[in-house]
Amino acid sequence: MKVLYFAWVRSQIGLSEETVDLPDDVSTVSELLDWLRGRGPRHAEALHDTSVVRVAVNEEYASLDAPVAAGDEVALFPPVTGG
Amino acid sequence: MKVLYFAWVRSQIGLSEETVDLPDDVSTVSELLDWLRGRGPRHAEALHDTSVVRVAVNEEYASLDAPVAAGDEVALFPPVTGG
Amino acid sequence: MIRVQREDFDVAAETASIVGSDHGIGAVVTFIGLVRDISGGESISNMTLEHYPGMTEKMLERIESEAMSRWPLSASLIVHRYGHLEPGDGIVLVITASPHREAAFEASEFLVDWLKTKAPFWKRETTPAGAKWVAARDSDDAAAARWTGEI
Amino acid sequence: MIRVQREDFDVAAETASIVGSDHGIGAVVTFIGLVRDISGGESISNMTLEHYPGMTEKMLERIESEAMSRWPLSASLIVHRYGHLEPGDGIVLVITASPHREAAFEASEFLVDWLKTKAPFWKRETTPAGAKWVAARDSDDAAAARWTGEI
Repeated sequence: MKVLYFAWVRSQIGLSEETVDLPDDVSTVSELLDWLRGRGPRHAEALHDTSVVRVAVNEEYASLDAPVAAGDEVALFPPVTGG
Repeated sequence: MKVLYFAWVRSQIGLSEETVDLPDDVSTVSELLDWLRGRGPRHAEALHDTSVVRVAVNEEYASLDAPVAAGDEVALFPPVTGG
Repeated sequence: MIRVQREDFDVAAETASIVGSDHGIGAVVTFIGLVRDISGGESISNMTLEHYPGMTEKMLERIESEAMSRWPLSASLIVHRYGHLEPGDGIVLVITASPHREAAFEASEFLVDWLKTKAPFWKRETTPAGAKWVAARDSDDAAAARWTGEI
Repeated sequence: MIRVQREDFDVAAETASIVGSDHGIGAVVTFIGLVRDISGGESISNMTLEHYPGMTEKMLERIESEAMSRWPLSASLIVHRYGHLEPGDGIVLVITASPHREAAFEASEFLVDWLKTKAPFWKRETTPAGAKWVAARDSDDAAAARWTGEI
């Protein structure tokens, strides 16, 4: 799975993207976030408050209970501030 | 008094403006319209339906009961259609 | 700023002049009214826009002042043309600039609604059946009535 | 039509291209978002706009299609920039053209509200105290909530 980070999520984690091998028990966005937080203190810090993290799965906004699978592209980012 | 006509009020009367000497008993817009209708059939026809005639006295919108006096500039025209 | 003119307007130049070097402006809303080639189901080959010189400028200035007092605008511009116009020609240009978009949008709609119902302009359109004066639209009165209070 | 680009946009050229020779268009509303030199009380010397290539284009196309389906638009355009921007620079351009003004105004506000809350762009502003990511505004969410229904 490819995971992308944008804006301050990217700055805090220190990566703009990474490719991860999902364990079998990760099948939702919420479980993915739990698992990513375990990758290190910067991941844990950046992703600790899910109320300020938005999620897109394959370039579509997704909720915490949305399914994720190995071939997906998942992006994590703050609320948008364009326009 | 100078009386100006615009749009179809002007076309129907056949004048864009005229200078008139007001009789003493004409002191409101309504009385002025009555008096103007007496000036001829084209005036009568153009001004017969006051619901579609708008009035400005000295470049300000005015109602039928607004006062008019000898030195005023009065304009009569249809509802506006600009923009 | 307001202008009543026979000539066409240059939207880019007017916008640049309105914004100037004011970097507090975050939103610019521009409304351009154009002559259509169809009106009430009839085809239009050209039109003439008549106005009341003197009263027109007075009304536009007052409408603009009212908009500036109701919304926090950094700048605004109304340019209204008169005379002979053809389909595709610009009739009216309204520009509103503000720190935030809400004010710029609302003031623009307010100005255009008032122009349609209060500014002394009259359209005479040339159709295949001849030339005729355009009737006022009830929907324009309804739109203007959204903005409570006389000016 | 939508475009995501690093370069500045030319409002006059874009407007001319959107209107083209369609003489059924009576109203064109243009929204230009500009970089302000102040934000939340702090002075801004420049900003960087980051985006999510791929998803951005997909979202903009969907938002534009939704606007075209909700209002009788003759044409529309969204141009959104990314990268390094300075005060006074244009960030976003939205043009809506329609036979009548109501549709052009409403569609423009709809598009700008959705851009502010759904398009994956993030602003990083440089202030005297350093660079920082801009926080989302609750008022933008409230504005977008006016347009019922998800897209």
